[in-house]
Amino acid sequence: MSKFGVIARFESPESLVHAAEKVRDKGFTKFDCHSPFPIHGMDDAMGLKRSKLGYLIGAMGLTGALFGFGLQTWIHSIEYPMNISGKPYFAYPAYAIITFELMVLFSAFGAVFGMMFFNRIPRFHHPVFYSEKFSDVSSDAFYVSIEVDDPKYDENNVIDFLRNIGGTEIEVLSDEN
Amino acid sequence: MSQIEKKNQEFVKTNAAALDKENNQEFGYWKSLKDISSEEDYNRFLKQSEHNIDNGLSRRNFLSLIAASVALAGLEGCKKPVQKIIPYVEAEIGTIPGIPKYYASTLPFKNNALGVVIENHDERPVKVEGNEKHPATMGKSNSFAQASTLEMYDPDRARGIKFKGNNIDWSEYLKFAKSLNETDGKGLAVLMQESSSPTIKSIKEDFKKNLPNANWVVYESINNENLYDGIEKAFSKRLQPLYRLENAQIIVSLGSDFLGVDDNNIYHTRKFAQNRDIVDENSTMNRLYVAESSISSTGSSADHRLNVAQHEMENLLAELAYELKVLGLPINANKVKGPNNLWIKAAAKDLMSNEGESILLGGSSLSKEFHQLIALINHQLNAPVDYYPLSLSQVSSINDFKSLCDDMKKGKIENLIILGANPVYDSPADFDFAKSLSKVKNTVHLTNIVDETSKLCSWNIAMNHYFECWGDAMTYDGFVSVVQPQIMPLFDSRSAIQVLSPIVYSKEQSAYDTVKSVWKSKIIKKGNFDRAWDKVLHDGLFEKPLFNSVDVKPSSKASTKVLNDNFKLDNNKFEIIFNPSSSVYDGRYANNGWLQEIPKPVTSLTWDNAALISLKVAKKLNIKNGQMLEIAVGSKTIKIPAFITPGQNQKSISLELGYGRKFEGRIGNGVGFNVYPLRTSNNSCFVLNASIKVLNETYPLASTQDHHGLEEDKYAAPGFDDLAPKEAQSRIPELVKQSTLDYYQDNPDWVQKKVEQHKPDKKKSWADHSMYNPDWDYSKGPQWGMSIDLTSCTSCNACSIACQSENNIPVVGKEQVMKGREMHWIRIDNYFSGDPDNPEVSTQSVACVHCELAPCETVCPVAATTHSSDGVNQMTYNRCLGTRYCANNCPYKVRKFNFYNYTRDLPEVVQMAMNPDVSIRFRGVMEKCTYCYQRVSAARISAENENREIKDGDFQVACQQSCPADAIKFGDINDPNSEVSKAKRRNRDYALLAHLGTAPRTTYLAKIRNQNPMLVSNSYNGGSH
Amino acid sequence: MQIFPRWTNNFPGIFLIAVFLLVFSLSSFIWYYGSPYYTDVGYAPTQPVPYSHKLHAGDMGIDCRYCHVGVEQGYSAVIPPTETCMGCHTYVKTDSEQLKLVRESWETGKPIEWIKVHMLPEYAYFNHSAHVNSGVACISCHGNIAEMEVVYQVQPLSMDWCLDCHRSDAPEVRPVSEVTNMYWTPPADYDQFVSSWVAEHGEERPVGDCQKCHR
Amino acid sequence: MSVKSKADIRAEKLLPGNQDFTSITNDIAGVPEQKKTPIQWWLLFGFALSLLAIFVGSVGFLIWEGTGIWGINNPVFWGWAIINFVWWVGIGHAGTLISAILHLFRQNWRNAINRFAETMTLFAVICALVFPGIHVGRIWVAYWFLPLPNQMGMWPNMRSPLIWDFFAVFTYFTVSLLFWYTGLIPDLATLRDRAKGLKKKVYGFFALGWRGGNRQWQHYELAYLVLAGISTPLVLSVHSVVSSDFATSVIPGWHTTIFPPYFVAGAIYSGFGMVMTLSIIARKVYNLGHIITVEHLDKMAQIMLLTGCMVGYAYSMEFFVAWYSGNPYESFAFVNRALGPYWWGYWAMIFCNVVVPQFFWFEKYRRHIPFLFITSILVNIGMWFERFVIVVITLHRDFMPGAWAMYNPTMFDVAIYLGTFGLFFTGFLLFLRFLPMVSIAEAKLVLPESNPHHGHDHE
Repeated sequence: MSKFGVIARFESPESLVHAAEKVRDKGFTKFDCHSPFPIHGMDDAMGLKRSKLGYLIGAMGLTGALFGFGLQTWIHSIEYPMNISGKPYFAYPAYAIITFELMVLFSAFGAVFGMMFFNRIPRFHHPVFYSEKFSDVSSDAFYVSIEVDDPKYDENNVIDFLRNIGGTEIEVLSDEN
Repeated sequence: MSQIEKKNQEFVKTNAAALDKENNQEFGYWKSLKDISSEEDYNRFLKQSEHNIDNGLSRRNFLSLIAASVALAGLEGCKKPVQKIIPYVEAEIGTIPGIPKYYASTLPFKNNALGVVIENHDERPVKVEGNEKHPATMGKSNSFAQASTLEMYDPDRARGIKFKGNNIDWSEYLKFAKSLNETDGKGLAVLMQESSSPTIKSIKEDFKKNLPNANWVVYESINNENLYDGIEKAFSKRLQPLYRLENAQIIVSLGSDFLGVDDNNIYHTRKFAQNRDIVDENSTMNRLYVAESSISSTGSSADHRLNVAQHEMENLLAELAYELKVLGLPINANKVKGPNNLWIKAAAKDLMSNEGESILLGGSSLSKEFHQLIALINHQLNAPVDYYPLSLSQVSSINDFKSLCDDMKKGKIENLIILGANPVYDSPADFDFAKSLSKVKNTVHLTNIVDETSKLCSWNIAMNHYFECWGDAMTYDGFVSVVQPQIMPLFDSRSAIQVLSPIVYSKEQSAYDTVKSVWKSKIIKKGNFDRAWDKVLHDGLFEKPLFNSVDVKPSSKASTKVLNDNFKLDNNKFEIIFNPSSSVYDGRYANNGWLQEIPKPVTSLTWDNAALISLKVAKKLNIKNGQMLEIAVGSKTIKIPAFITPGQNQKSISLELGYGRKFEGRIGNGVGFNVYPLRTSNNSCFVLNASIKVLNETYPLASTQDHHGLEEDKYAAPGFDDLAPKEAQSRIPELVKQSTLDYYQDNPDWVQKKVEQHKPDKKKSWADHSMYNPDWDYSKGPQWGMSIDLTSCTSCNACSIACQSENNIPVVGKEQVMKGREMHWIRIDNYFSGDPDNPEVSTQSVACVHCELAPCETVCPVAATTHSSDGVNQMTYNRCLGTRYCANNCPYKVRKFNFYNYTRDLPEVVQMAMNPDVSIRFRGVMEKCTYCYQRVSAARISAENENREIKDGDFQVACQQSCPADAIKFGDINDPNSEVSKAKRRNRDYALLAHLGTAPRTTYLAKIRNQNPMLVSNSYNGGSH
Repeated sequence: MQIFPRWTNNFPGIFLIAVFLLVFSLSSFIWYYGSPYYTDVGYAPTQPVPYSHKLHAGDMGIDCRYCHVGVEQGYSAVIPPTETCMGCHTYVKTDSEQLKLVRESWETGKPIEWIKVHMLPEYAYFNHSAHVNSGVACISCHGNIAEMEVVYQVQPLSMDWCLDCHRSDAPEVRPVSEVTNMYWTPPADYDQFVSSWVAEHGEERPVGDCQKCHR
Repeated sequence: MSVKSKADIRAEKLLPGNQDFTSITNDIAGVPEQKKTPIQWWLLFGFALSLLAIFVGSVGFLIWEGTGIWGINNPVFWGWAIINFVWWVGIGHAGTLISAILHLFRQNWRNAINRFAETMTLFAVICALVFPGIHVGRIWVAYWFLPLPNQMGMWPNMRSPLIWDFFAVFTYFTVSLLFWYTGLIPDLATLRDRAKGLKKKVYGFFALGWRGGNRQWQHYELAYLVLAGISTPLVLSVHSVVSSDFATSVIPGWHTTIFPPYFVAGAIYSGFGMVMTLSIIARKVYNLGHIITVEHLDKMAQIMLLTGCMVGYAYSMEFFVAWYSGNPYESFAFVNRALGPYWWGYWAMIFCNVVVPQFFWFEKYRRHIPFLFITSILVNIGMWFERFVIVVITLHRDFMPGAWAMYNPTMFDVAIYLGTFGLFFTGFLLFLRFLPMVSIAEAKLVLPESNPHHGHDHE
């Protein structure tokens, strides 16, 4: 059975943020702060870099736009040119809307599935779910979790450290089976 | 000879007449004659007409097949069903399956002959066109001729021979007929409709010879007897007048609808229009004065229309006669005080100043004295009227008919043979024909459908359609043309000849033999008969007339006195006028869906007749459209819905004959209201002192046009009911550009000026106003276009039905028409303006105008409507998805949608009338005018196959070909010498709604009214906004 | 508490692969089995009379137009009447068992019901004469009939297939004199011929003119 | 400190009573967790189902018989089907708008109603999408709308506004769905953590194993923000595109450049009307007065006042331009709207869309619940008539008087319209029953405690 790490509960968003700062300053990298809602300023507190998601979305949007415009141009100028209302084959102003719509559609896919990809979800099975108390995190609980494979991880020190910075209900979780 | 062999011979001759329309006449019939004449030919002929039925059917189901194959969307569904090919057993000389053949024939109409050419697809006659060589049609046709195709394939037609309702063998009838031959003819009578057939005539002579005491009566409910009597009184000769309108500059019509439903209307319209063909401001045109009590096609095309009650028509003539006194008429005319002085003076002045080129026409519905006077005046005016002997044709005689009825009542008649007529329905009410008929022992009715008369007759014999039998007919001026069969009888029917011959000759003669022998003895007297006969079969008529016009000189001295004080109309009473119906005539076409659904000229009414009343009367008595009226004449009353019509005389109510039939016709049974009960022998045309009662029940009337410009908008916001009419009025000069001749001569370019008004950039053509330069270049190859001359169009509906016949347009029925879902590709708009009592009528036939920058095309999501390289706006039915967006975006609203599968319940026989070159549209599909692209393609391909350019006149589109006024020109607008280019170069040319920049290919020639400066009334000279 | 076992974490991967496979197989399935290449091509019904084009057109070298007389004038090439068969078979193979039906038809006057091989939808108005007279060979659409014991459909005859030729700059054409020749080989200057042909016939080729075929 | 922070004041308006994270969770999650379904729900659901049955029946008959069963004719080729389409799409606008635009502007008050609005959008758009599908003449080839390779070598005509329309509405639906689901993930996690047995598994499946870790929140928030960002132009584009169905035509009364903004305003207007109606019902049935507060309704009423005035401006502008253009066809088209045979339709529109919202100038009416309820319904009636005016009254009299005709709907027009309500409410009620109608996570953000710097306003 492989260990996962330690989790500790905190009282409020405020205390969680402060705890995060301390953990960060202690030099931990493989840790996370769990809360029922996104907490303003937490990224800095944890020292996270900006998300890369934006680039993905941008790329997807561009693809969509190009695809949309390309498709229409190909259909009417190359594949099957037809005289429709005596308009030219390459009636680009008419293509604007579908181009735009496909751009939006693709970037929406980019956003949602990109988010899932970066968050590694769906992930239905996770060690933290072994903890009964942890489930409050989706309602009113605030947790810090420090993982085993953090280079600075030393179980006892970690537990002490967490208790010192005000963590309660500290649990050591491992992936049992 | 056995019956079979005779039929077989008929076939041979039909084949003899096979001809490619253009050339190789020599080859055409000589060869075929030699090569084919054997039993097999006949059998094969039978077979073809059978198995080709299948060919006809399959075409129509195409879209439902798609539906099906999608329905079973499985992969197996994609596998097509097994199809069979059924070839001939023997090659048919000169026949390639799928290439239509054209045979000349004749449509006998009353005592006239309409020469036609019939288009046969695989031995299946599907389309009627006029025969260019024939003097009465000159290649043109009318709605009756066009619709006769559908009549042929009417599933309700009578079948076989019935005796007292039971099927019985033909031989039984032969026995009966021969038994009659034994007698001296006592108690035997033949009753038939008018006819000009020399064959029937000679049979009649033999009949008189062999059965001296027998009785032969001709009766037609709508006839010209008064006209003939009048002429007889005038010239002491019974003659048939023929009006040479092409030579008439001034035409004054007193109650004559010679352009509408009166006899010989094709001829009249054609000749009338010749003098209305205005090339430029220097051309002249004739002037038409019309005095009438209810507005007709003729009245609507008049330059000066006078609204007079029918019973005042004779006063009018008397006054006119007085004005014309100076001519030295053999008349003692004294001045009559009338309200219409100015009109009369003007007309009289014109008549006299154009002596030799002016003509006076009288409605057939008026008295013999009236016609006598007219004949004398015309003679004095030296008017272009030719008179021809009537002796060879058989015309209706009310007296003969009356005495027949009396004899029948007295039981003097034992055997009555009725050929075609339907007297129980349409004979004068006072004769009570049904009752007299019951007194007759044996009654034989030769009929095309089991009708009111058949039901009371012991023998019912199915009558041939003219597509099915041999016969002949003669024009007024003596040209005899032949009726030749296109197809074997579908319903085991017989021709009049076959019915009469056993009685007259006590043996059955084939129609073919009889006709041929008569021609041999009476018509083609000189030269090689066989050769001449074959030419007749080829041309459709014999080139030499039977007789020439006869000179006339006044025999009597007429008096206008007899005219004056005949009629008195009490207050609050009305005169009732009986008009033949432009749709069903006297009722004979009641079961013809095409004719029932065609909007009537002026009223746009379909599927019904109504009591036409004037706006003023409607206001006074507070009558709404469709409100039931009870019309009482003496003891007789009928109920009929009212229809408010501008131009209707306040003293008169017009009723259309031919409706309210009770017979075994699914289409026409019980449609409309029977007005014959009011019609008696002595006032068969109009009757005075009818009283009307307004009932408070209403009846739904299906009119295809809501807005003619004069009626109020009854659903509008309170107090604004004149908004829509005003707007409609203000648009008329915009849509139907029109002016008087004088104005046009002073401002020849007024039309062009108006067209320019709306152009953003005067220098550019409309097509150049596109947002960006199109990739399209219409300067190469043939570019199709159309021009419609509003000056000569008389809104006769021929084009609309020709289109229906050529393009398989479905009949949708009254309910659908009321919903506004009629399918006619050609819509004829009628607009009224000016005085409601005597409005100016502007008619305009609108079909798809084939815009070069078509609004409909760009909005179709699936590219089902696109533009062809030859400039046609094309509707691809099998790609159509049915979003109806194109129709919404069509400024002309000429696209028609199949809201239901209108052809679903079409009987198989009717499907035989369908043109195999055009798809039958399934439900959910948009359709519209295609410029008859099937004809374009056929012409183009044959041109390509012959490695030549397609040239003007290679083909005509259906509407153009039928148009008796020749108002429609179609062709290649890139060819500067084509008819259409010439028309479009005229300075009257304008495009409908040009300001939208749709650049239509169909353009119109502005309407010019040749009005007499003495009484100019035209409200638009150059029009408003 | 834990709801799902660990393996469920592979779900996303499994799901993606499944979706990909499904979409791919489905589309390729429809693409192939739905297309005329599968539904129509190769359709070779057995005819009431076992007529061999190989024998007549191939070995004996009878010209197509001897029987199919309409091909140069009408939209239909025309299936020959029994008369045409009897023209020879009154003298040749007069007692052949296979020709029984033909003789019957001739005697009774009852037509032979052949089964249609090349079926176009009824809303497609194909015209043989237009093609034959401008140098489109029989073989281009019907394949090498001269070597078919039983005639079968060679080309898909789908609209797209029509357009392939109508849209191409090098359509399959040849001198009109050679249209019925099944073994014609293009001459050296074929390219010039084609280009001149296109220059001449360019306008007659309905690419966007829907109603030239559908009306 | 003596003075309350802004956050506190706002919080007390939007979340009265002493709320904390736990209570919010319990209140909102409590609804779908109810053991016993409230009787009102069953009543409404039964009603909705019966309407749905009508819908299925009449659409079946439509497909069997053809569009002839409707009142459409020549010249009025589009009738109720298109009216309803535009109407439903319009209603579908509020959802995404509330979520997206107000999210971008950080309007926290939206958090109480956005879930609601988004859901309403989804079902409204589904109802809308039904009509383009069924109104075509040959429904079995409706797939020709899609650019799919086929053996005909045929493609859609990309110049046609209907195709734009199809792409726009389809995109709008997809994006709204994604947006809605993304917002739902944390709440599903909440329900998962509170549920038992099978429910737990189901919620768990859809929660995708959400753990609420900030490393997840980081990407999540960005994704959500971007979705909001792209949805904003999208929502504005959709009705502009719908309006182009009319605006790109040549028919007087349709051929108008004002249509796009005017349609969008109208859409938002009717959308808010519908949200108002629904939320008033929901807060009554589930007594959530303390979460969907009068303050929310007031704010919505203000937006309705704004959009209502914009619409009114558009109406008057149309008339002005029609007169000013000097184009007789154009002028008559509008005169005919107001005074022609369908004048009642026009004035009904004016009353509901322009007169009624004027009451919202006064706070008294903005906070008077029954009044709001009636008004919100009137507004949507008015908006339906607006589309009636545009589609029917314009078409029935265009250029050629010879082709003018009247239009009368049939019972099937009515049945199918009512039927879509069945479709709509069935879906919506199921949502109310099984999903949190207010975003739990976001509702908490309204609490001052949610802000880690809470109480340090000077910072």
